[in-house]
Amino acid sequence: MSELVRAEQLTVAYAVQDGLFRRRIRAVDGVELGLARGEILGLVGESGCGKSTLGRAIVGLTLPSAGRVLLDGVPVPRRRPPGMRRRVQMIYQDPGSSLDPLRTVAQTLAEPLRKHSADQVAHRTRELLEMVGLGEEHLRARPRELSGGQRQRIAIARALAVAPDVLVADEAVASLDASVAGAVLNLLCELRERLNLTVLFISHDLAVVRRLCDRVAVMYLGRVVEEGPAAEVFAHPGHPYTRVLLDAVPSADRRRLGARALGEPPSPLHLPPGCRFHPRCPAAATRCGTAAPPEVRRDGHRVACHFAWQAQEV
Amino acid sequence: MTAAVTAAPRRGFAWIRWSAAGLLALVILAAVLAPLLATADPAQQTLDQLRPPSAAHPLGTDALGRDVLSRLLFALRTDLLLMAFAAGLPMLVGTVIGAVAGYYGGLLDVAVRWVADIFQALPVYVLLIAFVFVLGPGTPSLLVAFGALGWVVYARLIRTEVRRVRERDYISAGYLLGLSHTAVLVRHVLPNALRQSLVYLTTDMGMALQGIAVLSFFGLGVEPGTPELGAMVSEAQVFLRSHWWLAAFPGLVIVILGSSVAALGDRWTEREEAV
Amino acid sequence: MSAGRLRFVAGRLIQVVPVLAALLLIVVLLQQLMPGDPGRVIAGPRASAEQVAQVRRDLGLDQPMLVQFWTYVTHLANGDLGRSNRTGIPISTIVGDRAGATTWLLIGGLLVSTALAAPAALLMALRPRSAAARLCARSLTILVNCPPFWIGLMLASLLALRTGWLPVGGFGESFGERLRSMVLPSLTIALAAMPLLARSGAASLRQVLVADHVTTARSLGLSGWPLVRRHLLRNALPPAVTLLAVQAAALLFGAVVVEQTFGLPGLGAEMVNAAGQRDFPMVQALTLIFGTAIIAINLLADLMVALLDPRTTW
Amino acid sequence: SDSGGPATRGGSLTILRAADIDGWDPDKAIQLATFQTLPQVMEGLVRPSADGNSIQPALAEKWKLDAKAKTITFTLRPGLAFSDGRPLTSEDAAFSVGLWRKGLSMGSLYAAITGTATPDDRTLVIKMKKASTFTLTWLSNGSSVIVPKDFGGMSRKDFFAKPIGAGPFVVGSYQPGQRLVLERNRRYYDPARPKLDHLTYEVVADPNQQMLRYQSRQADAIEAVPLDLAGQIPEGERVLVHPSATIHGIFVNAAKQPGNDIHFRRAVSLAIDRGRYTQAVFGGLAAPATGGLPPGVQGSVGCGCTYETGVEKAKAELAKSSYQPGTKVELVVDATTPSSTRAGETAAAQLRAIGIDVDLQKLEVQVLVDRQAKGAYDLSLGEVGSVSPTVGDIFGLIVATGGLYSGLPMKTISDAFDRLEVAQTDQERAAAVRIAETWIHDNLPYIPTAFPDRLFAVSPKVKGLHITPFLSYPADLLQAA
Amino acid sequence: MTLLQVDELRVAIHRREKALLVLDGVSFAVSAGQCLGIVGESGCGKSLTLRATMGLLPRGAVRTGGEVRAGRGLAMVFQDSHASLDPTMRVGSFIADVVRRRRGASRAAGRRRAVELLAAVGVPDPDLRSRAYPHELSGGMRQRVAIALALATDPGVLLCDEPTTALDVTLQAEILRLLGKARAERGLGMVLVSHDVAVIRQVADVVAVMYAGQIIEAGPAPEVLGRPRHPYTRALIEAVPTLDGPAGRFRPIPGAPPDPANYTSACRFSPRCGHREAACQGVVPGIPALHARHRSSCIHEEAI
Ligand SMILES: Nc1ncnc2c1ncn2[C@@H]1O[C@H](COP(=O)(O)OP(=O)(O)OP(=O)(O)O)[C@@H](O)[C@H]1O
Ligand SMILES: Nc1ncnc2c1ncn2[C@@H]1O[C@H](COP(=O)(O)OP(=O)(O)OP(=O)(O)O)[C@@H](O)[C@H]1O
Ligand SMILES: [Mg+2]
Ligand SMILES: [Mg+2]
Repeated sequence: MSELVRAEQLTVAYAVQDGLFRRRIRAVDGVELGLARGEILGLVGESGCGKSTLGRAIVGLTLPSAGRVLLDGVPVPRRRPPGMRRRVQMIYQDPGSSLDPLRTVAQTLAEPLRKHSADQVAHRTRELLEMVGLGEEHLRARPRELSGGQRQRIAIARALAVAPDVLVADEAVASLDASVAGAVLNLLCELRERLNLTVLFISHDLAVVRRLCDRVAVMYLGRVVEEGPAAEVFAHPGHPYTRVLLDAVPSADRRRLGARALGEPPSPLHLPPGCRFHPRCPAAATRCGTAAPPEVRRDGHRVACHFAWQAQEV
Repeated sequence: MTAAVTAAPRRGFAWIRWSAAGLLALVILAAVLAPLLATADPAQQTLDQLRPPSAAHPLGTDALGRDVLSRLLFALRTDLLLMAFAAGLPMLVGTVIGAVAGYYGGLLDVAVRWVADIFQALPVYVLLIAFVFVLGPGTPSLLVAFGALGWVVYARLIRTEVRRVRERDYISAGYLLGLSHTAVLVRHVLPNALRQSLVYLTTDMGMALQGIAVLSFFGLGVEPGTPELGAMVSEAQVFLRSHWWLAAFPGLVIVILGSSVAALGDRWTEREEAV
Repeated sequence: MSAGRLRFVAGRLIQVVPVLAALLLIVVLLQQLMPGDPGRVIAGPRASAEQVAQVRRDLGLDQPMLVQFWTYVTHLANGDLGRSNRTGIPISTIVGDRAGATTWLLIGGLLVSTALAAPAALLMALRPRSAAARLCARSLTILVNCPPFWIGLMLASLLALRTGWLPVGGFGESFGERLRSMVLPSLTIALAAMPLLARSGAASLRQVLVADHVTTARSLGLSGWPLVRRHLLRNALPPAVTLLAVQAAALLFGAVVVEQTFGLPGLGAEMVNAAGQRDFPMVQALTLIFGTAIIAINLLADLMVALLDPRTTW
Repeated sequence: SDSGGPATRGGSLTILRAADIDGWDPDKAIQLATFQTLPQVMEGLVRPSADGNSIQPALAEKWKLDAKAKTITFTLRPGLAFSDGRPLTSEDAAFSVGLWRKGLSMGSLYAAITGTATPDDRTLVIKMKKASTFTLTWLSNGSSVIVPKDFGGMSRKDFFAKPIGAGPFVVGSYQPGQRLVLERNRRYYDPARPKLDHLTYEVVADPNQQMLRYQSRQADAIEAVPLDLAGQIPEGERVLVHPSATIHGIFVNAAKQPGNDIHFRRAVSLAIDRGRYTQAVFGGLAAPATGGLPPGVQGSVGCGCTYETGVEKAKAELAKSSYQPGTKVELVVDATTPSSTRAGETAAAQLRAIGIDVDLQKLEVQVLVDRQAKGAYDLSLGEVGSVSPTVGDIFGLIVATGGLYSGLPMKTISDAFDRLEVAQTDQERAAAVRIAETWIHDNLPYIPTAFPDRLFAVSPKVKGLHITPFLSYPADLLQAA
Repeated sequence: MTLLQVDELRVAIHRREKALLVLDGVSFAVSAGQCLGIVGESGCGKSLTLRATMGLLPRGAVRTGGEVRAGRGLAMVFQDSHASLDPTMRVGSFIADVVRRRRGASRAAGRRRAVELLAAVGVPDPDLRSRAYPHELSGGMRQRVAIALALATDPGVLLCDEPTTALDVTLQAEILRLLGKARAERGLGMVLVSHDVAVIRQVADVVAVMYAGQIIEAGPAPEVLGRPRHPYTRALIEAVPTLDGPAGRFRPIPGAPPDPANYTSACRFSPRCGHREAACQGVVPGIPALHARHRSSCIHEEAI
């Protein structure tokens, strides 16, 4: 299967203030990730682990400090020309800030179509609205007159206006009500089928990811620690971190809450040696504190752990 | 408490705002129609000096026997223009500088921030006086002084706003849709970053009017003979006790003009707060 | 003190250097730009061109600008502000003589404007919808647009002259007389300056009042003076301090006008006089003094804010 | 006011003035206040009479002008002393004369003096290159002040920071730009003077503030009130100085286009309707100019010619001149007073009426003077006034400033000045003045427009005020009722 | 023992010179050690209910009726811990202040108690952290401090407004565990507001489902969430995906909740309801979450 987008040893560093000094932290650190055409890949992980940074690097909003992004196997230049930018679009978390508050829906949707004639624009605008399940009556509305779900639909329509190959959805439904979120997610599924879209779906809601995605990648402190088919990962998580995440999700069956206190993730300024997860890992051994974990693969499922699939429930 | 009780005061003072807008419209209209409305040539000197208001001269005549009403009407033109330029010029300069610095960031931004910090720390008002003294009285120096010193506030406001707006997702969305950075700045960032400085502009215009009046008070205002409100007040000062109307009417117009522009700004701010 | 705050204090202190340098440069440039010949001012209208040239040489005005700048700075470093062109009296003497009136005026103005603004701000912050508050706000809009010299003129001719209660101008000799002669000027300067103070005061107070942490504190049973002192004032103080600094700067400008209208022998009036008479060293020195005063006020305010607000960082 | 009434002693008065003295160094004197005040502390050899028409004894009790020997011999009063008690001798006087002559600014006015001799302690002989009567009169002027020899051992700067003299008053306290308090000099030669114990001058620049203070009786008099304010002063408290020693006119730069063309200057002169101008600008408190020298100075005889007015004639003259219609002609006025601005506007309106494209500009006084001195102007509106009781004073100024900054050759006037200086009779003087007047009328180095009056506001409390046409007054005669 | 009883709470807000009744007869009770969970879509009035109970209504909102009876004190934990802590105060001093206010304790005792409380809510290095400013703490840490602050008043009932919505799953689990522990150890009553059915299911004993300013279904948690008797509750449960639920499409509730301006006395859910019929247009009041009995305001209650 040929990959449409691929992040190759992608690293993104930020300069941050550490006391009186400035230091660089690697928010994304040598990530290797590929998306095949037409698939939805879920990206999960704790807050601050670098999900958004990775997403923004893939669409080209953040410049990588090392590594590269490939589109159709071709590396993209650091500064992407407009045509290449259009191929990868993004959907954002905050519906309140994803639309220009001064522009009507019609103006927002017409913006990417500026090269077309007026007739074409009108036609295409209506088509897009219909595609995201909204009616023409919304054309003259401004963002503040729309609900969160409606805004998110408009944002999706705007992204679709340039007929992209890839969508990166960064917590696209996190701030929506479960019910409204469901509708937007249904729309995403539909569009994927209709337009054969490729979607990188960033979320911290594991339940949603399980339902929506074909494959899942789990990030921890700038690294992908586990990646594989969604069903596989949820059924047989290979990395202790994944298991901890799954345990923490409130579930209908268990009135018991997830196993143990995890504590705070370490600051990216003071990364632990060896496996980055080992200070919090319930199954850590001495080796974990000294050596970086190897990547263990098992039919399309990879795990970066010294004890992949070995550490039993603790 | 019922809705009516809490709602009442709101309606009670709406008339002030409307009258402010109405007055402003009236003032602008009067300025535009000055040549038609004026009953006399505002520059025509006669020996009918310092006459009290009468049918022929509704607001009397000044020390050179000129018709005060006609001068007042023409002064509105001068002052509206001066106000617009004295506040608009700094806004233009400040907006461009602030927007570019805020959006592109980098060294330029650092430089602008330093310069702005320095300007901010300098005694603007004192320098304003010093500047006009240096450049000599007259409209061009007024505008240069206001422009040279006033841009900083706008640059700061715009820079902060641009940096805030820049973080908004629709900005990066615009970029991803293929717009160039300049296009994004002009089409999306600026329109959304202008509000604060527009509100400030309304205050600034009043302050410019005051500044001009004060400089006139020191004899540093517009070219002599030009009908201008501040100059009219300052010329009439010496007659205050015997011919109070000479200073009163232009003074009143200054207050009305400044307040009604500012009231519009207040309206914006209040609407903002109400959200 | 935290690293962020230390950085702020250090940065802010360092920043004063270029600001002062810029001020000095402007002050020296001012003289270069000013029309009118200091040589002529000193030599008098009957002097011949050669005599004027001689005076210029004596004053070092024929030197290159950088040399003049350096001379000025070195003299300044020795506390020498030069002598007045017109009277030959050392400027420091004149400044010492006149600083009194200005100081009185500023203190009086600050006190009166605070006294006037505080109730207005409280009213507008606590009962923003009341008729009184609205009336107050509108009156402030009108007041802020009244030319200050006009206010002064009105106060002097309507209040002082009619009643004879207060002197219409001048700066009395004894303490009591001075106090009396300060009433009207302070009131004028305060009236002109207080609308801004009242408005921004109300705005920042309103912000603090509705701040969530105040609600929290109240929900936890804190009330009365402890609530006001520990939570309201602490948070309202930083903006208030900044505001007062801005106010002091505005008052300094007002002083120039008010001293002139009330015939107060202060620095502002001297500045106008000196400028009108082309007394260059005097104008330079006064610009420098006003500038330094404002820079110092702002610096103090910023440092105080840093002390009050732990979040301050460079 | 009147000098009658019971002679009172003691008391104090407060007088307001718009500008402070230019310091105590007589060579720096520009402001009227300086000429008025300096001799109150450092009295000169002679002083003007109260009506300003002659000179009177001061430190010198008598003098003799020897036309042949070209000397003036002064005899000092016996027992003179400076206010610090040091005796005042002819040596001090001789030192002072030397000081005046060396003055950068005023030195030219003492140019006739070649040297001094002090045969004894009370005799000072001033030697001249010609028998100058002007010089004698000029010595009554406020800048001819007597100071201790070698400044009593101090530097010039230090001495003039705290001056010592033999005048009726001593400096009680002086805050430059604010207040000058004069106190009775207990060592003054005339024990009957001064009448006052204290005389306070307050500097108040703003005319409104002046009026307010006067009306609230915080002050007893205002020196030289702007004429605009006449209406604000109660009828009985206005003291008009009429005629005054001031001339108000349009100064022309005759060294460049278009002022270098006599037709242009004539056109300007013809354009000014002097009757209307005085009415508009001074509210009638002025006389239309009838000559180039003010009437209020001793020896002024008028022109005998007329300064005509006529729009048509003016236009005809303008047509004859090299002035190109549409060319901007700059008219500069003093920025700081509304009345000078108003005068500018009136003049500009009248000049525009004949087709001169006037561009009115405001400048601060000092910049104006600088531009004039450098010849960087077209037209300028201004006033000059005499400071001593002789027409030669203005003559001197006209010569020194090249015809009030016109740049024209001053040969004729200079010669007339020389004749005036040595003239011994009134006829000779009148003849010299008439030569100058005629030359000014014909050549128009400047265009005289008005002889403005001067106005003092004087409360009934003030007695014994006699103002000369050149606005000085003997402060030692002032009384407080 | 009933620690908190709220009867017929009514709250109006003023919008464009009109008063809108956004809470309409909300009643509930909480007894010691019990947790009442309130779920509902955004904007249905959950936060207002808690704020009205605390007496901390925002500007523009007015309580127009109802009664609140609290046995021991009430304390509240807000959703946004960043905004709810005083930025200019060290967290320890804030807690100590509250302690001293409550108990009249000495300064030192207040401090000690603050450190104890921080330790109790699982803040590592409580001594050190008590001297930190809020902005120096992470989100999870701040939420713990907020809870410690609430516990400092020694309340009978803790009102928690979406205390975990801003947090990660792992942190959410810890905070919920912490709240459970506090409840068990201190016999605290608790009201927990959330729009996440799963969270409520996990911790609540009694559940109240809110819709458009009314409680429309209430009862013991397993019953309400296991066998819902209101179409809205059922739809809500189905709309929220769970880890172990069926895969496939999401099932959102069609339509949107009404704006307070359009609240009627009829069943407010009926426009979105699959079981709608003419009878739904009759007056349907909200029901109280007072008893352990399972009740629903739906007229088809039994049929569903
Ligand atoms: N502009 C920036 N400057 C400096 N550091 C940054 C910046 N943006 C993010 N970071 C840091 O990079 C790391 C990763 O941030 P990122 O936003 O990618 O995380 P995330 O996984 O998306 O988290 P969340 O779930 O909270 O959105 C964090 O430690 C964050 O503090
Ligand atoms: N300060 C306010 N001014 C005006 N309307 C308000 C205010 N606070 C809340 N409302 C309105 O009251 C209703 C209930 O709001 P509330 O905050 O209680 O909802 P919620 O259930 O907590 O929602 P969410 O899940 O989004 O927090 C909403 O319709 C809201 O628009
Ligand atoms: Mg993110
Ligand atoms: Mg809420």
